[in-house]
Amino acid sequence: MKQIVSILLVAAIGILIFSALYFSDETLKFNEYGNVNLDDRVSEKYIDKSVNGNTEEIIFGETQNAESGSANMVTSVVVNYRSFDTLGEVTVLFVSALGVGLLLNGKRKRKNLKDAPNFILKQGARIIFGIMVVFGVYMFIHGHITPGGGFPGGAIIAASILLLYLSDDEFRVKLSAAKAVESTAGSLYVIVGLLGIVLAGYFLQNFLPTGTVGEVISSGVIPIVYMLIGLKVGSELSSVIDGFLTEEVEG
Amino acid sequence: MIIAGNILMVIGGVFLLLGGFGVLRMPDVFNRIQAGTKATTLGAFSLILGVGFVHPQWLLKLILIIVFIAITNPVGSSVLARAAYKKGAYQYKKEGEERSEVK
Amino acid sequence: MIQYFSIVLMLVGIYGLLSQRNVIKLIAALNIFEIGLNLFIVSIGFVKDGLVPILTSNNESSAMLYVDPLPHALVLTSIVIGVGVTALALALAKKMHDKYGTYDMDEMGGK
Amino acid sequence: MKKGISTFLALWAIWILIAGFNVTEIILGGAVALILAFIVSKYVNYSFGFSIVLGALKFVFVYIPVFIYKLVIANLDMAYRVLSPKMPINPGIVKVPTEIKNDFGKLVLANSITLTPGTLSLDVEDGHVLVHWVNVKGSTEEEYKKEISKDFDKILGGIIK
Amino acid sequence: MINIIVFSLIGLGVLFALIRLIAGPSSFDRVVGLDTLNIIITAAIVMIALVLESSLYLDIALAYAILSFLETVVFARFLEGKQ
Amino acid sequence: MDFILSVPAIVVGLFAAAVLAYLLTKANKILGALITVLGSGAALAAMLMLKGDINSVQSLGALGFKLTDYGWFFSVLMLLIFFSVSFFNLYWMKKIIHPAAYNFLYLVALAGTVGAFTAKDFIGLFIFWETIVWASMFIIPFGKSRNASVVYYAFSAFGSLSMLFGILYLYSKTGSFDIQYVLEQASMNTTYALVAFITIGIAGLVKIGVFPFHLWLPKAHGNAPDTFSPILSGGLVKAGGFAAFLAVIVMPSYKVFASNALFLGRELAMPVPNYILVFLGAVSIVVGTLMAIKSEDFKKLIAYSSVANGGYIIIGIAIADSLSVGGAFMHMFAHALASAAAFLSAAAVVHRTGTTKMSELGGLIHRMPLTYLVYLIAIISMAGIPPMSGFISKWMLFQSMIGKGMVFTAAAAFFGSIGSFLYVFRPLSAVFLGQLSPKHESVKEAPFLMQVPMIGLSLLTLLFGVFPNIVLRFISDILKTAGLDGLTLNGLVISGTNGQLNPSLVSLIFGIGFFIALIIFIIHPKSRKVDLMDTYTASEFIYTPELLHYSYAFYAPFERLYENAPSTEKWYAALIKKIEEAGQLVSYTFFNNKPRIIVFWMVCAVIALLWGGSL
Amino acid sequence: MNTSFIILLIAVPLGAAFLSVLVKKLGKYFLGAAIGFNLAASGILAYDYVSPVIYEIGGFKPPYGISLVLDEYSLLGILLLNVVFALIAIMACKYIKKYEVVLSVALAALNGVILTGDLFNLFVFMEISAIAAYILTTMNKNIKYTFNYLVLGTLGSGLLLFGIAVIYNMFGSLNIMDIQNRMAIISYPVAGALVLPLALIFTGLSVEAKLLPFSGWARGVLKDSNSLVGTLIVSAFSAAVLLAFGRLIDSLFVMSDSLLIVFTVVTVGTLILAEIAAFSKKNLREILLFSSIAQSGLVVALFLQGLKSAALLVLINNVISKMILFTLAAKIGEDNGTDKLEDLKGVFLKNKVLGFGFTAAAMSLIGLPLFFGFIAKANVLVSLFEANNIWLPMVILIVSVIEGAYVVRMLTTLWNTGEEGELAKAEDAKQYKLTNKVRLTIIITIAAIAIVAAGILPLLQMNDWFNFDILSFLTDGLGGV
Ligand code: NA
Ligand code: NA
Repeated sequence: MKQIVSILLVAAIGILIFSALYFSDETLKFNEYGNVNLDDRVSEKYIDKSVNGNTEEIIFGETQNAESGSANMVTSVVVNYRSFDTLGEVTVLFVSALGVGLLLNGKRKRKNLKDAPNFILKQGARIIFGIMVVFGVYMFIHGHITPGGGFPGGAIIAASILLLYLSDDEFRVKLSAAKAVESTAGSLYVIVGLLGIVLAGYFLQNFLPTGTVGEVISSGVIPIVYMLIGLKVGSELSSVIDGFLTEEVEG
Repeated sequence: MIIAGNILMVIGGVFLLLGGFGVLRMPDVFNRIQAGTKATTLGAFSLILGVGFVHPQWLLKLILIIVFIAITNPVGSSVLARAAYKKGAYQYKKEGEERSEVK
Repeated sequence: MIQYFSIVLMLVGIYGLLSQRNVIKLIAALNIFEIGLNLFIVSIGFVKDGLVPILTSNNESSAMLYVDPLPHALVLTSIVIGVGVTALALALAKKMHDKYGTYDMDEMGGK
Repeated sequence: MKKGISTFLALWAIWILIAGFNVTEIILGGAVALILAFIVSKYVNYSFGFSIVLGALKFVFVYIPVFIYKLVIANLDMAYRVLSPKMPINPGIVKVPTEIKNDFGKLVLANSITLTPGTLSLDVEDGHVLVHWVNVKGSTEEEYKKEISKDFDKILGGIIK
Repeated sequence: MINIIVFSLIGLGVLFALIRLIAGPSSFDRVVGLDTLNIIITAAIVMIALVLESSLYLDIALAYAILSFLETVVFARFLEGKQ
Repeated sequence: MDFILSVPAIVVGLFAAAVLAYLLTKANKILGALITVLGSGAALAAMLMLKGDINSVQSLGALGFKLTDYGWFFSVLMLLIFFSVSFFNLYWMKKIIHPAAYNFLYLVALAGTVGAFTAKDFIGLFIFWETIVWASMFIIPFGKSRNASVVYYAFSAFGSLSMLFGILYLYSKTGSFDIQYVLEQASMNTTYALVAFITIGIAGLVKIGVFPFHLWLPKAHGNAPDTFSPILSGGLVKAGGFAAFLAVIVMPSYKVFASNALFLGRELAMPVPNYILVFLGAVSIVVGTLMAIKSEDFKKLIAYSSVANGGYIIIGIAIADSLSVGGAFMHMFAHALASAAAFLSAAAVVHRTGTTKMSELGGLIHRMPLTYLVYLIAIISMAGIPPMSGFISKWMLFQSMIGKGMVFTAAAAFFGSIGSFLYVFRPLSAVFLGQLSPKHESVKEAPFLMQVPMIGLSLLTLLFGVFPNIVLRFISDILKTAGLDGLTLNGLVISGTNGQLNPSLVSLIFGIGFFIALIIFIIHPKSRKVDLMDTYTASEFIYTPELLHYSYAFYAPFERLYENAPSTEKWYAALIKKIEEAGQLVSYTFFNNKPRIIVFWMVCAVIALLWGGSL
Repeated sequence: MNTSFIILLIAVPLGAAFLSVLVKKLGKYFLGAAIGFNLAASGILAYDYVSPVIYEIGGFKPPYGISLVLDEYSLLGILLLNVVFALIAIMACKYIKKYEVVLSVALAALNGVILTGDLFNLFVFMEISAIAAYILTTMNKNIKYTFNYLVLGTLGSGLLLFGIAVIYNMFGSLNIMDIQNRMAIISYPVAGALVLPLALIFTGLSVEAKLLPFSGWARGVLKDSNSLVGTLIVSAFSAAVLLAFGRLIDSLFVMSDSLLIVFTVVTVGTLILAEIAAFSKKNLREILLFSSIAQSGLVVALFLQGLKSAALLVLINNVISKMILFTLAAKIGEDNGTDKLEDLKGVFLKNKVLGFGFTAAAMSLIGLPLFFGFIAKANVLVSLFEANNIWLPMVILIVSVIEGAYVVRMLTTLWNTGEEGELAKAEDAKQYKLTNKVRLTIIITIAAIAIVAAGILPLLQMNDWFNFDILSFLTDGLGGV
């Protein structure tokens, strides 16, 4: 009965959504998949890096001092045009991690699974860990020229920590160190924003030269911010992982 | 070079297919792992190397991926297989065969 | 197609929320809903024949046709928010399990 | 110290593999590897000495060819078994002894066993590798070892002390 | 042409692994299916890099390989520790 | 005109006195109570001195004050009541839970009353009107019931919010709050007039306690502190008459709605809306009378009698000719004095005995003869018997009803008068006559400062019963400014539609009759005294002697006649129960600890929004 | 005017939050500094306010970058929010320990919700504040209600984001003003196509704004909450969300007639049903939480009618009076182990000053004259009449009777002792506890005086207070300083 009601409701809401999106006879319509003209969207200027009036074509490896130096346009949006959202998103993770810490508080010890980690895993992890960490760092430092970025980079680092937790019953992150990294990185993000006010005029405004599009050393504050984000995300997720893989000590 | 690459890629594709098929066909968890791991590892090696023949400038990164797979794939399989073993997963036995199991 | 699928995923998530009473399953349902939503957002940024919005030595000019980078940025944010919420939800689930010894919301009693 | 340096070098090498071989990346990678080496050297197992050069050469030119050969054989074998309608298998789990003492060596051995014909390492416990074998032959540990790991054991023993 | 052949082969492999993932029967079987699926997909991403002539996908492939390995380990350890 | 002696000064002064009373009570309770006496007395004196300033306009910030003649009339009446009652405050300080707050709120209520009657603008009227409401709402629970305060507030809020609706509606249409101007404008547009009539009318009906809004009176009057019941019953309910007067006469709706509607083939004497008021008034008379007869509690009984008397007042205003409206005004005046006096005597009884339950009392005439006399005069006035002022007003109202040929209404009013004999006699006999309870053997007459206002009010009742034209002349002026004809007053004689009345002569005759009766009573041999509780039946000891008290279930046989009649009280109780059940249902349905339930509602709502929105 | 203060309202509390994790011991000082800074900054912004300012974050001009909008509306919002937040934090500081960071983040996010001019950024700030709220509510005894809140809140914000995505698809922008302009230049009607996104956005905001039936979480979370958490949610959070709701309704809600009707049904239904529910409740906090739900319904209903100023007056009145009421209710509940009305007879006998504050707030809540609530209520009614709306005033007034009844029941019970039919006597009062009184007394007294002053001064000073526009008052009144 419950199932039937649920299915009916879901069907009803599904029909309403589908008919509104795809079977509407209104003049103004939802643009169907792929059928988009970017000239009608603000994103056009993100691609051309022309928010502040640039009319030049942006060429990989050639254009210099564009308003956002990132070859990765998503990164341009994430760390330049909509960096404020990103600060917010960093805050979400920050406060969630804090909440997890508050909920699973108390003096804690490692929670061990029934069986000790397999020898093969334990030894394998000690090799894979290095690759993961380096790759994580690579990702957040190259966020402006590759598909990476602070969040995936940080997530990879946290994943490497998770691997250590799973492969070693003794392992624990030094929470105080994680907190310190997290806090410093977060504060520095805000400070980068404030430096924007002081050095360029607006909060989070880029105040470094943006260099040549496509080069490793380019894009102004982007690599710095992404590094901070990477460290912050990595340390936050690590402490979340610690929260779940440890248990309260009796008494 | 490119032809060699293409051949390697096709071979890789065949082994990946075989890996999938082995996982589907084998009768118990352990044999499935065996089939999956070996075939896919070789398949991936071959395919990635083939790509490296076509794009030599990517070679370093491709080697890293190969190394990574070479390490992780057997490790993953072992972890999974041991877990299955410890939890007493079903083991296929050839009809009529009796053998003392290691404890 | 992918867009229809994304909406269906959202609906599946809603169905889960409507029919489940297990805390973990509810969290899973929320996640399914979020995945569907994120997929939907990505799909509205897709431009037919558009390139990945990263300038490379092959796609070197901004004058080429790229897909909309904005939804990708939004989705990135949305995913991270989802991760944060999920972590918190799981911590709550753990705490609730410690307290009530069950993951079943109905067995936790109270009004 | 030795461990730190070897970790640094290993991380740097990984960086270069990922980021490519150009001046900026090498310098950047060096810096990153240096910082990371301080933090992660405790958790990784990249310790090697100067004999690494010889070892690496042996590893590349002796071990890897053997390994690839075995791997190909393994796959052909597996393909045969998978594709054959009768599925000629006789699976079981056996213990295989090993002389290798070094952790890294044991890992490579175990992985090698996994990737070679019909066998799958489950775990390594004091001097034994626990192996799932698709087609069990023989009945003693020495027989198992002869069938499964003798070649690797010998080669790896020569490379890794 | 080669691409089509390779992708067809890979596609079939994915299909088989997917069937195992869905069919089970035990949780271990599903994880085996998933693990196999993941490595085939990793290889597929490398193929995509080739087709799209973009090395960017190699990063994605590596990231995918990392996460899929971790996924297998997590599931395995979870199943192992389950009462 | 000087600010020192002006309406705003009185209002501000009363507010200041309220604060002062609060502070002084903290130091010394009696001192604080004394401020209520002095404050209300000074305000009364000031208001009397302002008689010459009628129609003057003053302002206090944005609040305008205009001293209309009817406003002055009401203000003086209220001040008189408050002043009289304030003497009792001196004795109640120890009995009240929050003495300082009581004194404060007492004067705030008074300030609100004066402000409401003298406001130039509707908004001022409303603000002061609500001030009265909240001041009283806080005082009532100092008595015996917190629930009474809630009931009081709910009814009052219904009335005053109805008024607010009208005021603001008319403001948005006319752009003004000026009472005179707005009502003029409203009288030129049937819709506006109807809104004004209904909204302000409802405010009046609720305040004066006309059926079906009468329920709060017995609740609030019956349970309020004993010193505040006379304020409510004698004073504040009359504000309802004020509102009704605004809606019917000042507007003037009887002209706007002038209709020749037919009812049972006869042309109606009044517009339909007025008829509705008359009908409600008539029902109130009947219901109030019947309920009063039934009441076991002395104070509730008087409260129900106020309901009945409210009915007379509303009928008088609704008929809207000069005799009826004049009668209504006179009735408000007479009833204010009488019911205040009655409640004060009740308060005096409580002060001495500690109870208002009639079954516990009896024979107090021997211990509190003066209180008895005050009560007697008050009930004679309330019952409309000469030579008290209540007789004059009822006579005028009857004249008007008969003149309009309103037979049924007159019948109801007549029933009310007969009924009032029944209910006023009951406390008279139960409390004062009969046997004195042994408990009350040592009871003394009310203290002197209590006697002062009681005697004062009684004398005024008598005075205006014998010489009503003193008041009626002023009332006549009010009627003239309101656009009605004046009353026909010649010397001591009042002219009605079909007869004349010389109250002084009537009084003289009654006085002689009373004197003869008194002589007979004195010379007639007394009956033997029996102890009240000397009741044994076949050697069974009686555990609940009060049930055998002769005043218990006094009119039981009569009450049985209407015990199954529909009860508004029950109806309201059922309504409240339904609302509470609905609330519980809302809380139970939408607020749940099961996620799937709350998600269910959310999904339902989204479906409703999408579906409804795309219709 | 230094426009940087606009962003600093968000950046400073955020920075304080990040820093306080580093130096845990200084957490409360960082929080205090952030609150103090925000008070000062919002004061300065108000003092210097001349005309609307659009702050371009990152230096990218709208609609391309994210912009913050400081106009009269958001200025009012930040003033209200920061003051209320500060007062609550001071009154309930004993619960702050361990939660300083969450509060700092909440402060930043709520300021962001009010200031942002970008749809997606609004979503982000809504999420942050919601997560902060989830964490705060884990202070309650029963965290399963927090889980409810989380599920519903996440689903709601998901639907909100869905709606935002559809809007972006249709108009290609996320900047609220830009979308408004893009809607305006389209020559054909847009209302029909907007039903889906608007319904989704409405739903998403309704969850946090506590409209029925989207507020299933609210009762569980609030009925046992302490004077920090509960008060924050019913006043500060409520204020920010409703202000954001109002801004969106004002600028984006181009509604078809039928959509307006369904929205109105939901909001007015919320008003009626929640007041009825409050009437049926016997516990202080439950009464107040339902009252809060009802007021939200009214505020949104007024926004939907286009009566921004009236809605804001109701909002301000509700926020301030709920702050006082809920703080005291929770405090009484905590100190005496129950907030059941019948068990708290005469609680104010020994706590007169607090009682006066409570009474003033309650009377303002029900809109009695001489209290600020009356100014609000009269303004609402006049605005509605001027919009030729008769039925909504009727509903509001009838509901006011119910509201008044339960408020008066609360007041008379808390002030007086005695059973029904017995004389109220001071001696009957039980010994009630109220700890931490000094700070509470000072703040509540000041707030209560403000309520009364704001109720009386307009009566004396202005002739058109019942018709005044609080937004232009802010420009003229404060801009002229
Ligand atoms: Na594998
Ligand atoms: Na793998």
